[in-house]
Amino acid sequence: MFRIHCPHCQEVRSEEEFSYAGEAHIPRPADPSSLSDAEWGEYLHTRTNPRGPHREMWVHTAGCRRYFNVLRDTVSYEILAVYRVGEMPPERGEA
Amino acid sequence: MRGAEPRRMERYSLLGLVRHARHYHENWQRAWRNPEPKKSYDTVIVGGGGHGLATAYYLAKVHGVTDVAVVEKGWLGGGNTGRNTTIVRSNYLRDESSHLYEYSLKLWEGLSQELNFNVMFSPRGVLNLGHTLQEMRDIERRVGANRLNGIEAQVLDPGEINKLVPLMNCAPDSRYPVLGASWQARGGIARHDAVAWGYARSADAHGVDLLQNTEVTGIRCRNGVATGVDTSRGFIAARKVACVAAGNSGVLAAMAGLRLPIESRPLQALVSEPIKPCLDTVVMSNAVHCYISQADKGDLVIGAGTDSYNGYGQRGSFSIIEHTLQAVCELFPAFSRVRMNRHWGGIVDICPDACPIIGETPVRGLYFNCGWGTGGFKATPGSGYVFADTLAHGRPHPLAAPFSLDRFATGALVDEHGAAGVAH
Amino acid sequence: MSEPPGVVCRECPDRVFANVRGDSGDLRLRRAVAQVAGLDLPREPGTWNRADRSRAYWLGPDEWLLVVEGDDGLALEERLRDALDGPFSVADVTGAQVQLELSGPDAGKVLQKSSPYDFHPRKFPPGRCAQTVFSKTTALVAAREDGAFDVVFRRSYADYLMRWLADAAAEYGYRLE
Amino acid sequence: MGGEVRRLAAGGRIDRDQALDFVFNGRALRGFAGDTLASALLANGVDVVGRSFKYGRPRGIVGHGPEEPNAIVEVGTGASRVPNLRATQVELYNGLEARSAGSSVFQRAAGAFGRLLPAGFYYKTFMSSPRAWMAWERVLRHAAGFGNAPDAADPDTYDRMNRHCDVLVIGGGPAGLSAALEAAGWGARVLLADEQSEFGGSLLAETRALGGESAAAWLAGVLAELDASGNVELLPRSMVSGYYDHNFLTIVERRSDHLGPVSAAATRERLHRVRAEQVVLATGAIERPLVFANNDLPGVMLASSVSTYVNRYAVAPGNKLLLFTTNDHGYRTALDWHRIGREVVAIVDVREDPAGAWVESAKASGIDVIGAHAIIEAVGHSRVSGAAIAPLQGNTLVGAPRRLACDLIACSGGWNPTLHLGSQTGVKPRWSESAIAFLPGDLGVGTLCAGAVAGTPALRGCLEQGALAGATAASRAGFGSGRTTRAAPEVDEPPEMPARSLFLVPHPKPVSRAPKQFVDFQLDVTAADIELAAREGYESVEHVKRYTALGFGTDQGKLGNVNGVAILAEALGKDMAEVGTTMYRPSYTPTTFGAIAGRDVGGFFDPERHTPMHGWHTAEGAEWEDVGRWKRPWYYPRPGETMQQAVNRECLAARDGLAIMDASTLGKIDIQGADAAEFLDRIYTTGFRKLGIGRCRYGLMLHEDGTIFDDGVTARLGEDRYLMHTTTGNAEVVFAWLERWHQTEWPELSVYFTSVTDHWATAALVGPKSRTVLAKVCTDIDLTGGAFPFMAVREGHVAGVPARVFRISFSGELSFEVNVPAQHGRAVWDALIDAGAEFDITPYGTETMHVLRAEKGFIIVGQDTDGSTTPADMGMDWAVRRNKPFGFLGDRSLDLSDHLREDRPQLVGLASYDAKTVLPEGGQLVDDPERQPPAPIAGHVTSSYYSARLSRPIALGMVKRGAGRMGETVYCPLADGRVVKASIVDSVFYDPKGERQNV
Repeated sequence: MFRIHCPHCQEVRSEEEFSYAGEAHIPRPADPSSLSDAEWGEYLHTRTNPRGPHREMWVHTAGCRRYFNVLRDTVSYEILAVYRVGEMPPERGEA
Repeated sequence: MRGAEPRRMERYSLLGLVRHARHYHENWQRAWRNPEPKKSYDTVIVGGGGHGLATAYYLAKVHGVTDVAVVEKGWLGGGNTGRNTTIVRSNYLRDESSHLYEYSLKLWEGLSQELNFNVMFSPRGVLNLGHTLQEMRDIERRVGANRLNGIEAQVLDPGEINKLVPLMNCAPDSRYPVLGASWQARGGIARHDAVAWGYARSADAHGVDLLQNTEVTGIRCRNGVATGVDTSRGFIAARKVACVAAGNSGVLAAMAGLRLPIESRPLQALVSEPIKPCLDTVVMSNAVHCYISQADKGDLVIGAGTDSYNGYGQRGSFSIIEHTLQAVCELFPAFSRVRMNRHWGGIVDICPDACPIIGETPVRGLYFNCGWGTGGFKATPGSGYVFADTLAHGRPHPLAAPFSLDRFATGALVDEHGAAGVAH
Repeated sequence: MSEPPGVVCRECPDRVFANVRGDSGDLRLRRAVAQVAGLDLPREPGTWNRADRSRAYWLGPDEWLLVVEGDDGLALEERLRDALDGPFSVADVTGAQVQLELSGPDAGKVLQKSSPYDFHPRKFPPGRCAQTVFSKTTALVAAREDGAFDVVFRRSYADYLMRWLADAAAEYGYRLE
Repeated sequence: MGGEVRRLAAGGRIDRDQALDFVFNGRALRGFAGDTLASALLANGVDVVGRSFKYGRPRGIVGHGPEEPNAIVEVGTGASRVPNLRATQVELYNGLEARSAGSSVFQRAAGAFGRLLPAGFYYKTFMSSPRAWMAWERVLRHAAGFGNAPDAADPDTYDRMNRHCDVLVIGGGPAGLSAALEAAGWGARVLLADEQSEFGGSLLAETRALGGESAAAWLAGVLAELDASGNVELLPRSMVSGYYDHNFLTIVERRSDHLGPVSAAATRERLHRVRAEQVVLATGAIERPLVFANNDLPGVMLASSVSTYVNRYAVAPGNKLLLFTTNDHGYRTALDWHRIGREVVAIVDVREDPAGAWVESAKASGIDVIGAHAIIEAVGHSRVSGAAIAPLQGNTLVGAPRRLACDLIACSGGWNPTLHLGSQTGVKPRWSESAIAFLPGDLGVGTLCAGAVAGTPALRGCLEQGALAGATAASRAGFGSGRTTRAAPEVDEPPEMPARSLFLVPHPKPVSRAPKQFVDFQLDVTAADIELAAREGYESVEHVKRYTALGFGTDQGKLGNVNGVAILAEALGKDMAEVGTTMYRPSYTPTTFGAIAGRDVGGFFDPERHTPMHGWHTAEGAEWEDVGRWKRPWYYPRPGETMQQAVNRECLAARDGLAIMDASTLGKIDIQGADAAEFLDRIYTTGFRKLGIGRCRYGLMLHEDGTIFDDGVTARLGEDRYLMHTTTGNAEVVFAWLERWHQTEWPELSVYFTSVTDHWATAALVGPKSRTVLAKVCTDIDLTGGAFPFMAVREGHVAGVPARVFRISFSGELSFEVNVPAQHGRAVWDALIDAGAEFDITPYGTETMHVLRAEKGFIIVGQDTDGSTTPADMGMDWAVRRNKPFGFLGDRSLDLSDHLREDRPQLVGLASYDAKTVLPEGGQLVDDPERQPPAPIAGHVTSSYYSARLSRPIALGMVKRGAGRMGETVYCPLADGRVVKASIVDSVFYDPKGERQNV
């Protein structure tokens, strides 16, 4: 039962208010038609799925409805950083 | 491809129990050896859960490949094998999956005899409830497909369901009334630990080395070919490396420089205190989000959902438990006063189409059998069988072929979200 | 019953609601709202402002709920649209909302039964508002100067939530006005 | 046996003025307020409280709290029955009815065949044939289980409360109380929870003075102070059941069970969902029993439990006490026993040369202290009548046993800290050789441990450590300096002689042949079972747990686990730390399902969403369909009508006259901004750039993998404003989808979304008469076909209310969808009903909607499609514009090789040959009905109805290569063996040119 600091509401809120939105920093290819089936399949389906720090997106569903990024340890569940869409995580924990 | 000398496996029977009782049970044979790792094996199986042990067993038994090690970082059956809710069924929607799961179910039906280890497979029947008109269409479709695939199945109406499960709330005015169900009489439950132990004992007897407390720390490859694994007990060379480590597939893949279409998530389950028999079948409901059976010991065994996020913590969010028990109390109002003894989590590897990945990877000699999501237990025998065949012949077993990794490039996904359901 | 109820719930039917979206740094937007509704859009997350007959609740970094008493929803939308200039969005959402006022010594307990948000006066003093989980749906809750709470939720959930509140408050004594 | 034969004449915390009558196993008995069921049973001389699980052996009360393994009872009857309660935790009330948990004939018989039933026996037999197990299982199942589940719906209610605090103190014993005092003193919001009916923990049975006053007086003073503090909440009868991530904990408060059966208005239990900045674990410790032969005989108890019964409940559970101890702490029980004037047969101390203050006190009281000895076997039939003791050196017996007569054996094998909650967070306990105990591991900065749970044995130490933990926790939460502000009260505590460890008392016979030495009482796990498991290769502690069931009981091994681990370690030649413990899982003690479900059952299980016209539909007698959370009218049967008759009538009204449907549930999203068109172009397969203001267009939305996600009509309301319609079930998903792509991928696009689903009430007026009728209540819109063409939208007033009217149609008929703000929805609906009365306006529901759209071949996403369907499969290439500058979501996936496969299922119409049989929805189709399974599947029926307008059944289906198979025959095998023959036809059955909607 996570407690997540919403960078937009600037408050720590309970997990029930949020939804997980998958791995972060998977930009949509600029020109999908130039990709092979394999490359496109990789974009669609392949995920890093690390054991340890994971860069992921969450959305504050029941609150401000904003998406944002979280750096979270997938073993300890500790939240190492919260940062906005378009930003990169702080250096530590970058795998 | 010969491993350790096969040994005579002591035959378990009632008579044996009597004989051993005379000696105060002091002379039972070890269920398996605790060998030192050899420097190399023909095949190294990473993961000593049900699927890995079954793979080893069928490799040795069916294909004569006994120079095999099963490398397990903890104890045999300690992952999802020992954490699931033990439901066994084969009533999937798509041809590809129903063939695979039905093959598995057939193996279940003779497994105790095959292994001479009582896995307590109890075909007490599985109900999948429908609560909306669309669910009933889907049930009709799935049951029809099952029949055409030779899998006996039926659609039941609420009256018939109530006869099978008298404590279930089938009132038409409940929030999501039970409109009907699919019924697979041959489905049921089994004793999860026994499956791992039974396979382990027989695999060991065939000469397979079971290496517990041996953690794989690296997968070595040369020129795109797998050569062995680094472990906490040193390097073990292998001609083929087969990863069957649900919950850790992504981590293992990364060791070989691969990424998979898999996300690992916590899946929770819970049991009640043991109570006298009051539920004789397995009941599953997607819409109300509950699946429940009663173990032989009397505990209600209840599956909860997966968490929405990735996690390797073997624990999940309490909200999931809350929703699950709301569903249980809604479907079984009499269970409201029963008490939860324990809840726990496993880590499931989830594929985008809720179907497994079985086969060789772009690294030659490196095979994966993973992505069984929330429903791998039922597939244990079948999964081991087809994977062993795939490993032995270096080409996919026909039942495994649709589940190769390249389907994520071609788009040939085997969408089983409906039949796989919330979790099972 | 001589005992005063622990929770009093009052429906506030005479309100119109507009959802306003735009860049909170955009002066044109702020001026337009000030001109039409007579108040400043709150820029501080989780706060609300009020003027004579209107209130503005912060919903998100670029989103507000404007509530005006005794107005016409469509007319309010039109006036805002006329006053606004630049990238923005304004929509009459009067039909979508139900507003309640929860008061009484045990009002906070009923909120706490309904939501994982912390409504303790230390964390949620007058002037604060929060959109949060409320029972099995969501609501906007605001703390008022008089110790009562404004609660705004979607109309389609009204039947469910009114029953929920009455049930949650029953042990404290509940009155619906 | 008459009355309370074992109740002491004075003392205890019971209220002797309040006698309570209760019934146990049919016997009428009496106790006092303040008793637990266990203390009252002991007071009444009830020795045997149940039979053991596997061997059916008689069992008595061992403990006094949540550790009790034997006294498992069923309380209440019928729907109010509660199975599997521990008598030690059941507060006595007048009229309480309890029964021992059932033990079957089978179990009693099993006692005789015990030798045949070693650990794991069931894995080795019952498998002569695949059917054998099913037969055996039936027998074994009935032997298993303790109590019975209630047989009807729970009459009680449960509730849930979310709580936030700076410091949560778990455990109201000396350490916890001290922690709460300090934390509260610094101004922190404190929550103090204790599982018992009274705060005080061990102080409730404490005989020593604290700071010069009695323990009871000190306790009363502290509680008064906490109560008076404005920022402390006290939760008695509140068991902290789970400790989850980020300091989220669950507490189950028992609110009415101690009052007996009460009115349904009272909440039986409340689950507190607590978010704590800091947690202080002051959960104490549970005494460790000693494992010796026949140690399960009634009359063998924990020493601390004997003391508790004596001091707190004024019950002496026997006459002649033999104390068996490994440590000084146990001596207190002998002294307590001596104090009440009963005989202490001896103290059997396993230590070499017991000495020190405690030994001296015992000797001074005339108690015989026998050092370097152990009780190797309890003697007796249904109760202890004596014990065999033998001299012990290390772990070896060094002399002949001798018998001592006694009727009570109190055991103290040391203490097991109650570290379950800490372990639940995933932190492994660590073995401490000096404490001879597992202690909590490193729990991180949000958690502190104080008192016995941290291995602190002395009372003064617990008080001091508690205070420091309270101050530290407050400081970490932002309150105060972290220093304690008051001194702990003085306690007279002489120094103790070190304890020694003994986990399995040796017996002259080897473990395998000795009388049973029980480790886990509840599941009848013996030392021999553990050794057997190890011998057979089940060496991991988890294997042993699973093979023998050690710790699997409802007490989760609170008594047995550590001894079990030690016995395993010995068998494997490993040390304790290497073997480790199994993981403890929530719940600390079992938690009622209902308490976790809370009020979210029955009418609150899942919200029902209602449209503004809901009341009207109800009054009209609508049958309902659940669509997402919405309740939608399914059809409106008139008296005596079948569903088919009602639907036929509704369909014909829509085709030939006038019908009306509540379409308010459709998702509606208001989209504004200069880049709204560009955004829509990227989201939809369809193009929106060139859509004229006031016009509507059908849109198809795909997932990135190319499968169909949603569809609906989008209207252009202004230069930069659109209104998107989504399907009812997908409204919120689509809304989040739009935000996701805008916020995360295309923030540069100037566009905003507002959900207006709830704002608009929608009435679809359908049928040839709709224009005429609408004109009666809408005078400011020119409704003629020329001025207001098909697929257009106009604003005006309907029944005096500002309205948007769409000329869109999901029925294929002339149709106007009237949208008004929801607060006016009902009034406008009523006005339309009134206006239509002259044409017999007919309300219709979702079933008729489905028939009408199927006649037109319109699809329903999620019914005619599934998670694998692409636009091409649906023959909807017409809705896909492949040449947009940016492309659209899912575009690339349409070219994946599998999506171009020729044998994919494609949407077709299906007509049964006999023109009578309605194909079953979901029915499978084959090309060769004679083929035995496994037979290749040609496709399946997705939608199927009887069309009243066409006087024959119609159906849609997905058939492999279907588009190229027009006129061919497929077969639908039915469950009853019949086969329906159908031909593949065009999917549009009615008005293929669309002339009716376009008038």
